[in-house]
Amino acid sequence: KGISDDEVRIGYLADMSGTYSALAGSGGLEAAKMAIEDFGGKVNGKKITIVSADDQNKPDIGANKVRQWIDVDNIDMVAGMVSSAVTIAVNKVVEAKDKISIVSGSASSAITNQYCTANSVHYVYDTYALAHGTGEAVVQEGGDTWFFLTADYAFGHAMEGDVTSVVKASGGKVVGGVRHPLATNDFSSFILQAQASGAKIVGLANAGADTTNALKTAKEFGVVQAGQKLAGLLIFLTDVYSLGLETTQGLQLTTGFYWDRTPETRAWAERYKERTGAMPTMVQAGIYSSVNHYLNAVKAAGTDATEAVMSQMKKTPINDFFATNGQIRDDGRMIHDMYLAEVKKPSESQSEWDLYKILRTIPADKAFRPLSESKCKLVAGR
Amino acid sequence: MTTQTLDSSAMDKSVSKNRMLYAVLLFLGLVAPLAIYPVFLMKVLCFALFACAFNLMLGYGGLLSFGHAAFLATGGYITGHVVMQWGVTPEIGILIGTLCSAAMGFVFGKLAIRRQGIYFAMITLALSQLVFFLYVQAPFTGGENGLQGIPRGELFGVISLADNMPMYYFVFAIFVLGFALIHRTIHSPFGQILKAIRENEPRAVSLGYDVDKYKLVAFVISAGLAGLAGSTKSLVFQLSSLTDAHWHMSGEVILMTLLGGVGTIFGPVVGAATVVTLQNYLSQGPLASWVPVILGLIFVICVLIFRSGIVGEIQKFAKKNFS
Amino acid sequence: MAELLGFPPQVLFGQLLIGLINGSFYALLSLGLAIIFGLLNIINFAHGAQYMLGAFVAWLGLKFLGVNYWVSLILAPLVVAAIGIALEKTLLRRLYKEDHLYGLLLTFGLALMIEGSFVHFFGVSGQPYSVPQALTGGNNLGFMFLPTYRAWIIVASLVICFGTWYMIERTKLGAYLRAGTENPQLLQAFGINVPLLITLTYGYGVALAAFAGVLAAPIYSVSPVMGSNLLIVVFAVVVIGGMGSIMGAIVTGLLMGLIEGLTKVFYPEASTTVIFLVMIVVLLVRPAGLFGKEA
Amino acid sequence: MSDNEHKTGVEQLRVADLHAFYGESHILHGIDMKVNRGELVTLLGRNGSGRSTTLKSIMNMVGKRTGSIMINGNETVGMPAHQIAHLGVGFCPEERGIFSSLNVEENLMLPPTVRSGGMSIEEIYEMFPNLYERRMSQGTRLSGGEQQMLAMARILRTGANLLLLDEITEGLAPVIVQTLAEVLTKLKEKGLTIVLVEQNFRFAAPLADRHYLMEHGSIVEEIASHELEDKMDILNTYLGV
Amino acid sequence: MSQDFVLETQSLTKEFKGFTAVDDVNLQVQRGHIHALIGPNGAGKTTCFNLLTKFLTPTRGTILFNGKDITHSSPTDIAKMGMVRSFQISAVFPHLTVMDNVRIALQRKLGTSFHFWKSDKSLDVLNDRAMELLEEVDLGKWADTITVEMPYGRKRALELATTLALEPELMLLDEPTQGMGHEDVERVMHLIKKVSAGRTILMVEHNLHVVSSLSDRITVLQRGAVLTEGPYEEVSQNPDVREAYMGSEAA
Ligand SMILES: Nc1ncnc2c1ncn2[C@@H]1O[C@H](COP(=O)(O)OP(=O)(O)OP(=O)(O)O)[C@@H](O)[C@H]1O
Ligand SMILES: Nc1ncnc2c1ncn2[C@@H]1O[C@H](COP(=O)(O)OP(=O)(O)OP(=O)(O)O)[C@@H](O)[C@H]1O
Ligand SMILES: [Mg+2]
Ligand SMILES: [Mg+2]
Repeated sequence: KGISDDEVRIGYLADMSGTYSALAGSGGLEAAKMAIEDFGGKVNGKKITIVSADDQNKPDIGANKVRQWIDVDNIDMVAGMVSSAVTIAVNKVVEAKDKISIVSGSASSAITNQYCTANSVHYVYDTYALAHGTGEAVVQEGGDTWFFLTADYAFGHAMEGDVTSVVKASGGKVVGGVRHPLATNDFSSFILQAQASGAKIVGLANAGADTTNALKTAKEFGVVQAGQKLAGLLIFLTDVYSLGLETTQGLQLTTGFYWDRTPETRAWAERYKERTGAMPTMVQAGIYSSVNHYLNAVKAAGTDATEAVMSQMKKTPINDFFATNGQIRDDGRMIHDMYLAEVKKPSESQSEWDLYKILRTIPADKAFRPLSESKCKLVAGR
Repeated sequence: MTTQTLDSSAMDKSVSKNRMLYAVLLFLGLVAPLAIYPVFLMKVLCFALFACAFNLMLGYGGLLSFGHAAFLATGGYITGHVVMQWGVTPEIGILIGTLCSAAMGFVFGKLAIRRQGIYFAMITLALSQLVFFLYVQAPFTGGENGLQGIPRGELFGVISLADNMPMYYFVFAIFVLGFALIHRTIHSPFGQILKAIRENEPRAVSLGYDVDKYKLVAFVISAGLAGLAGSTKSLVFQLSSLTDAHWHMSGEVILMTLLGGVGTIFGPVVGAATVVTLQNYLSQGPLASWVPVILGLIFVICVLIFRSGIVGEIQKFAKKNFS
Repeated sequence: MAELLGFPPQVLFGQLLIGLINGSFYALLSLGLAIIFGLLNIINFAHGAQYMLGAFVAWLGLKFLGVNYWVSLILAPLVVAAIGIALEKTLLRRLYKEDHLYGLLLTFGLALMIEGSFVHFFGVSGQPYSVPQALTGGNNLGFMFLPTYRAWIIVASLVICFGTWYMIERTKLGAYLRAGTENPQLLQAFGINVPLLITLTYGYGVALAAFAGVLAAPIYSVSPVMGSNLLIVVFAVVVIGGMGSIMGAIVTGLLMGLIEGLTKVFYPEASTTVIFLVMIVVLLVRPAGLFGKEA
Repeated sequence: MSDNEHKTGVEQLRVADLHAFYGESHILHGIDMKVNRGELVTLLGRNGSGRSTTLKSIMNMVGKRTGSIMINGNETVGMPAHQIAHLGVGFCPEERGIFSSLNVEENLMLPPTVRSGGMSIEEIYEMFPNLYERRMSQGTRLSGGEQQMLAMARILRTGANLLLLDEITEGLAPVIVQTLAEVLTKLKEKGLTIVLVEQNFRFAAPLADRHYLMEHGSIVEEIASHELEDKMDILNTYLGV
Repeated sequence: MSQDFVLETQSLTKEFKGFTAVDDVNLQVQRGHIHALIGPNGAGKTTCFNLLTKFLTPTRGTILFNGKDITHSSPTDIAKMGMVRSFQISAVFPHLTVMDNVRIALQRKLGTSFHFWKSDKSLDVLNDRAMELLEEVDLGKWADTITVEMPYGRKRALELATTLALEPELMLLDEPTQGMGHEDVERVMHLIKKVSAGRTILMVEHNLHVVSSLSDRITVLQRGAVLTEGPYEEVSQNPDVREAYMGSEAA
């Protein structure tokens, strides 16, 4: 028992330079470091260290890195993780080596569903939550026929699937869709197909640069003028910031965190902005919160042994600027309140980062897939 | 006559010298995992085999294939698939993967060998890109996700490879076999004709050799061995992904071969070890995001001033100074 | 007519038109490759990187110096050509006597370096570049909405392509180029400054790539990797066309764009691979390519 | 340098201590020769004795060269290759160098005019009717002999007054060889200076004013035309005529 | 009757875009002869050669080798049947030794050329035969030389030895003395004479000296068609030939 080799070692894995680098990337690393500093740099008198690596959104690079971290560098916990494909691969390694991973960046709800492991926590959000937040809101406003532009890998598929069931459940219809490779730069022919489909809503089951490119092309081809609406299913603060309010105004989106929601969020976000020059995305905020929660668990359990820490994390509720009464379920899903937000009009925005207004709160128990529907091997049959 | 006897005894000497060298290397290979992280060593071996296979084409066939990634990936995916879905033992999985790569090599070869030089390079590149896109979409590859959690399984159904040590010796054995096959091919009647074709193709035709067939056989051997490397690699890392199929991988194997020394038997091994070590080392440090730039720079330097590669330069140096 | 071959005409024509736009890029890039290959006997693997540089010069110019699109359209190709010329004079030049494959490998290395450093500084996610004011908006063609800017791309690249063709096939300068392609040493012995000719040709080919890059900037976001994947497709186009003729490069480029567009209508899954499939068929039927001279 | 009587005494080409290299290999070992305006001089020698290399060195088409080459009073050793032609030099290479991507007429028109007074295209077609007949076909589609004619013809157009001709009778039918002999005689009458590399001694002998005999990259003998009879045995040992 | 002819063409024709380079040529090469093909420039000699060796496809007509129709066979097959071409530019494997050059040619008959799993020591059985061939063309003492290092004339000799290794029935020589000095011409003539024993040779040649002293029979082409045919004495007296080809030189 106790702290293995007298150090708590955290590995931060994320896309540091690619399509998804803005939403976690170096900002996420900074957030993790903030958490460690705020914790005092030590837990139970033992040093906390952090190393980081760029997975380039490639499962093999991520998994190999983590394998080496665990085999050679004795890493105890892996944080960050963006691309769902990388996450699933890494979680396999983490499970086989019996260490811990806390996923903040990935979206696929499959991570705690068919791919769930006892060694992983999915912390911030997932496609189920996004689908139920944004999808439901859009259908309720009359957007009952959908066409999907889907990123062709784990995340896109999960997103499309989750939204499809929401749309169908609310009486809508999916009339078609196309799957595009990750990091596509020419969306014109896809947009053309979306236009030809006659659907009321063009759902963007993609993220990062793919979403921004699709939005741009849609604008060029006059999709909105022609009477169709776009639904960005996974949009981060940084996307809105870089596209500008002109292009994005009125978009509805679901988020797990917005900096300008409460005094606590504002206080933390300002500190973060001072260090990085930008306001945090929900992922970056979640990374801080998750690292903090992990360190608390290590401290309470008095060891960094996997099983003890996992059970400590699961039995302690999370209460910080990020989540109120957050709770890690047996399948690894951390459930907390989510928020439906709308992008402000340029005229409504007061300052550079004043981008969203929160429409409503989606309570934790509604936001995430109930265990009763889960295919996770850890909870099935319950 | 005297000159001839002299010659042959000199040859015997160099052969026995070579024997010594091989024995030493074999020994080093056997003890290496005691000192170095075995997964890293296995990676080096896989890439070394890959580069040797590639070198058979470029160094001995005079054909620059810019599509060898396709074979590496095919071996990996097929092995991963059959091991996971059919539950076969690792050696059978590797065999099937290798054969599939060789078959793909046959198809590539049939198409590309009709053109020479730069065209050959471009056609193989384009074909491998086609394969890349097929693998992006094909259901059995898992697309962008790749195949994850491939079990290493039990060798012949008895020896578990889950631990790194037994896996290492398995990989080492495969490497030695592959390397021996390449060595033999180069020094075989077939290798002689290959050399002749590289020297003067029209003349070989006029002597009645069907050069396309020879090139094709060489290409199939090369593709098969590249597949063998990929198959083995997928078991080592328990994963196969699109990275292996991407054309950057084809470029990397060229770099390894060029850096080590094109047309030398050990060049590709040295080149692969250097590149893999470099990547591993750099990806930890502050230069991580400069890795592609550094690889590019090495490329440029090799092409401009270092064309015979590390081993080639050493051989030149040795020739100059010791003979 | 409500349907055409079982598809609504707007889909068919729309995709064809989009195909033509992509084809314009293929044509510009394969033309540049063909010209460079002609005289230097080098497959310029850095072509994709130079295309990207064109776009980046435009973007950087706008961001830091306030240089507008129209100026960039002229300036960026010049700047990139100047970089290209420097590379030719310092590096490529040393390889003319070696196997042509070394040229391919050198430019491959250069491409890695250029792209790698841009990734380091700018990341792979794209930078936005807006459509110039004069070319915003679009026309409803009835079967589709055609953004003005995309129409401009077609016009601009056709003009450049055919202008280049005329220059090479119909003028004395072109005769020098073709002669230099075959036997530079002899051409020089006839009194023509071949090293200069080579340098300028490389510069021109590179400028074509950069020009395409500037054209692309407003519609595809400006990203360090925008050229590398495109380049492989262009290679396939080049194999299909055969390296023999300038016209071949242009026509094949446009044709492949259209074929790709059609595929998106009939069997979208194959749209990324169709050009490679065409390449295979062409190789089987005419190994020298559609316009290539018989070997 | 032997002091032979030269035609006009105006020096057109003077080569002094010329060394030439292809990469590592040293091919020419100190060539000295001098050609006066209006003279026709041949370079004779075995295969590989360095005759073509001498012509190529004058055109700066070898790897490296040292020594001195004066053309019309200009030192050209430091000159880039493309400037040499403009001193009025025309070169017809051994391998003909017809451009296949140009048609016959484009081939003919390719070399830039370097002096006034070249032949007009009509005159050329008159001299080589074969070329006129096939003027629109691709250069290398011509037969071997036709290509040889084209290679010769195109430098006549440029107005060069110093012609370096390498094995121009190679592969030509005997009738054409006779025509060429007539052409060379005419050019000589017009005052052009010609350096001729030939295997065909029977072709060269009656045309030449002087002969240089080469062996292993050096000039071993200089023979004026009137001395030929006397020195036949020397020629025999070197050439096996 | 046709068995007397090793090679026969019937109405062989080659057209290039409206231009007839070879026009209805009926050529018969008798076994054991040295047969020369001459004619003015552009007469179609090289084209004819290219047709025979399948570097070009005939527009019309048939080619018979030993009475067998080979009009549609591949160059490799033709070589295997025993009809071998020598190249105008010297065709050797430059970076192999002289001995290896010949061994490559001999190796084919061994039938192990695809055996990539065998050691190359298995080829040593060919050494004696290779040496024999080299001696035949006076290259015995050059056997271990790297081929590039040999003088031009020797390379031609080596090429001949390599060709002989295939034991060809019919050898096609394209201007075998082009670009050679007198000494080498004599040497090559001598060699051709020597190796012609027991085989048939068809050659294109401009050097009348060579043609007159070697050939048993001559075919003169003009403008793609056969002008006349016969032994040298006969052909050289033909006024048409003198006008179109030899000029006043033939004596
Ligand atoms: N490009 C080259 N690289 C290396 N060596 C060369 C090259 N060209 C010629 N040589 C060598 O230079 C020497 C002289 O060659 P050159 O062509 O000048 O001879 P030549 O007298 O013209 O004979 P030929 O009758 O063959 O034309 C020869 O030994 C030849 O092998
Ligand atoms: N590929 C081709 N396309 C068009 N015309 C051709 C082609 N090849 C040859 N010719 C023409 O056919 C004619 C015969 O050419 P060929 O090369 O057979 O002549 P040749 O008898 O060998 O002459 P030489 O003695 O000059 O080499 C020439 O007029 C030539 O221009
Ligand atoms: Mg010569
Ligand atoms: Mg000919």
